[in-house]
Amino acid sequence: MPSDQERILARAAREVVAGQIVNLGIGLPTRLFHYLPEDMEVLIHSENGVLGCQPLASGREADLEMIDSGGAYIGTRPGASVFDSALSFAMIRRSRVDITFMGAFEVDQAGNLANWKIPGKFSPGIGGAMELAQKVDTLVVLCSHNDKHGNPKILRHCRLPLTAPRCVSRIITEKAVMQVTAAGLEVIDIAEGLEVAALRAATEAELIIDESRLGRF
Amino acid sequence: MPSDQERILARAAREVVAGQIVNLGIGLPTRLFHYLPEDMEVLIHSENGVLGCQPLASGREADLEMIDSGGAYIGTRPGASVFDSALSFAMIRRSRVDITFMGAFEVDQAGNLANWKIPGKFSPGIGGAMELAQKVDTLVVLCSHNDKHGNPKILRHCRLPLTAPRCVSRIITEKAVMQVTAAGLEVIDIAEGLEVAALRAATEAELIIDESRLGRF
Amino acid sequence: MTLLNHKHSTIEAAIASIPHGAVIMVGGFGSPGTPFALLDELLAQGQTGLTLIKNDANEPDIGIGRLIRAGRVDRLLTSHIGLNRIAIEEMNQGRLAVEMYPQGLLAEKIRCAGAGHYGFLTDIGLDTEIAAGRREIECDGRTWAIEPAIRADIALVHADLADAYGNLVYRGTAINFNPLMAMAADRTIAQAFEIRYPGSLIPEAIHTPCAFVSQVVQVDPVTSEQGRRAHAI
Amino acid sequence: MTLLNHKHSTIEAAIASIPHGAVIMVGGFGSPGTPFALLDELLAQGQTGLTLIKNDANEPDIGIGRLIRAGRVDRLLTSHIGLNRIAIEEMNQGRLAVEMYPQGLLAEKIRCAGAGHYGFLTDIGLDTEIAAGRREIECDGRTWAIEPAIRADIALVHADLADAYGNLVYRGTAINFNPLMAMAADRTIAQAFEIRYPGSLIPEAIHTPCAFVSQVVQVDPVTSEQGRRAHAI
Repeated sequence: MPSDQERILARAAREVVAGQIVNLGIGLPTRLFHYLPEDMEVLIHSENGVLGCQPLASGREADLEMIDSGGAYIGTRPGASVFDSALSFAMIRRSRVDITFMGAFEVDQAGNLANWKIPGKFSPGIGGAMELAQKVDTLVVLCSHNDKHGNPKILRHCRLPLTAPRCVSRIITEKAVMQVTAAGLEVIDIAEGLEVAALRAATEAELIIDESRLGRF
Repeated sequence: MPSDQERILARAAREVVAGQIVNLGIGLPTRLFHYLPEDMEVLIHSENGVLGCQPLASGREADLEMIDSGGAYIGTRPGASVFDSALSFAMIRRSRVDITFMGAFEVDQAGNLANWKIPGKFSPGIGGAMELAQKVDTLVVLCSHNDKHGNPKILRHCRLPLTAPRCVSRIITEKAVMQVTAAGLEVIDIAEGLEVAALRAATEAELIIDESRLGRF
Repeated sequence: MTLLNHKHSTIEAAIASIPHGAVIMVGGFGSPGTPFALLDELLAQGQTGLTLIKNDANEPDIGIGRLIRAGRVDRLLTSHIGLNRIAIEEMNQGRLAVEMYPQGLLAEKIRCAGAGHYGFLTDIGLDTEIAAGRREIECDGRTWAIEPAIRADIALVHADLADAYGNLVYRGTAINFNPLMAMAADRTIAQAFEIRYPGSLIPEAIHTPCAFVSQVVQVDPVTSEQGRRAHAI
Repeated sequence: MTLLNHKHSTIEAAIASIPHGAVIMVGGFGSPGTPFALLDELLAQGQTGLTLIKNDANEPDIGIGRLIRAGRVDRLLTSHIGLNRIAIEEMNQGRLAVEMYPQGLLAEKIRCAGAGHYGFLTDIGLDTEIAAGRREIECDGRTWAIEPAIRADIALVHADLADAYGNLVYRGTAINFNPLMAMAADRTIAQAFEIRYPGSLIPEAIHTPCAFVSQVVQVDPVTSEQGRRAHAI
């Protein structure tokens, strides 16, 4: 039985198409690159200035000048390039990154995302999240369905300061895969063994569910 | 007996200090680098993207991808770098080029310069001249004292569209070396054998001349 | 999105994707960095009504000079066309609309599009003729001109080396506008003297990361314009 | 003007030129590219009342973390300080004024100063909290925020290689803000693991041309912070 995080990451890996340029946010998303097939031709972008990250081979000595945006030592694959921070964000603002995966404190049914600040509690700075959220065509949120107190994170309307409005394409939690559509939040896949009623109960957002088309993961 | 141009270039070479970054405008100024001591530690900037030009050694095959802004094939000296056009002009706008030499159609006693356009006759575009004129601390004009019809080029007020206002530090012609000062155009050096009266007659601008301090060249 | 493994292209296919009336950036300062082979193919294919953005107009018989001479170019955004008497003549006759920019501003306007911004605020040219027609704004007690970014549908660039993913390395003064334009167009077609396997280029030495390149075309130095000129010297 | 042949400096002399109250850019994203040796010398010399501009606050016991901890820093312009609990504490206690910028805007504001412009116009963050306090302007029917450039008195940067003229080559993800900052400060002091003779670096591979570098200081990889950490792994 996979853990919740493993379930999220395994499902998220299926969002990546060979040939894409992929950005992985700090935290859970960074671990996604261990879930992609080793021979898959994708280039992982890290906003600190590298295109073509790969996990550091085990037993290999770390190159101290090669880290990802989360601070982990990384390797690079053939075809990698390194560059300055202005060029790195030009790549983001010009939408040359095809897909980005990010964590969330809150996400809502309109695709609004809040993942950088909890006023009075947590405000370390937004880092690169705002430009990624605003400019990358496909933003996939990877997060737990509820916070550690059991409160829903998938909301009708975000309450925290936004990272960017209407930026989320898809949300993957341990309970469901949800697509942001013009009509609202449509459930694509539901976790193995989970009832639709239980999913609705754990969610504040209105969910559009067509049980005849629902996948399992 | 040197030609007028040789006289201008030989005198101009004395303006360059070892250790400087020097830009040479299209035309007469480009030839200045043949007049600098070979072992002089200066870096010639050319705005098409090179710092550290030197004349192509005679008999040496030209590298087709190494030209200066005038289109001549060049070599580079140890310590040279090449870069894109945005960086090249950043260097100019940040005043990292210490001195630039330019031609002129007209220059006036306030240091205004016109060297890019003769309305109705000549308007090929300003190229890199405007930013060089506006941002390089020391701009030395190298030009003939009069045009081919004998009309003065050193004026009270420029009549042609300006390259930049109040940008010229010094003017070197075959007849004189003139410094732009708050008080006006001060003659530093006068050509060998030329009378002060003859210089004044060939010049429209008011000239400040202290004969006791006048150099010859 | 252009998939990594679909970038290596024939020159015919790469240029065939350019429609009539396209807005095209062309790398190069004089000859170095000018994508001569791509331009000759564009001439051969016959696209017309083009807007070109290039530092200069080349000379009449090479590069964009040929396209201008053949009447394919309606509009040229440039910095200096002094080496092309035909382009000056076409401009003076009103057959070629020419917009002139100071060279550094042209570079920066292109760079600004490549960085994904609307424009920038500068003091260049404030008290000169080029100030006419520019919008100005007061900030911190001083006047600044607004310079909007310049983008394009297509960029045609010349690199020395590429890899199959489209990473590019330029050489000498052939760098010039190429890396700026590669970032500022919706699609970038690069010609290179050599296309290597991914992993053959030093990551730190790559001037244009492959994310900005749509297609790469190998051109032969000997049959290219540069090559012909090399043999003529 | 800094003469070409007077750039090689001792670390003591280079840092002694920094006055109290200086506005200092510091390269680095996390540890890579952070000029640890220069920062440790700054700590040792005791300059105070500093304004620092750096992507992050390092960790509490290294780099600018040490300067913050020692109370030398009045103000920090940054993008993210999540790895430095002391910096967050100092900020929350009101002892350290912190201005936070989205990372790409911080990079671009620094780059804009390095390019010699006043600022740029962007759509980043228009509908978010960071829009508060920014001046906005309408251009071509849309709203844009004015982002003024950020400059500094001094930039402290870390390079892998330098030459005696001050040309710099960076390595890996240690590039980050370094080349941008080297252009945006009035004076730039670079540390490098190796300083070579002019002519030893490939002209196309130089990231920061020497025109932007005032002083170069050789640091020993083994005794530098990076080196110490390398041995600890």
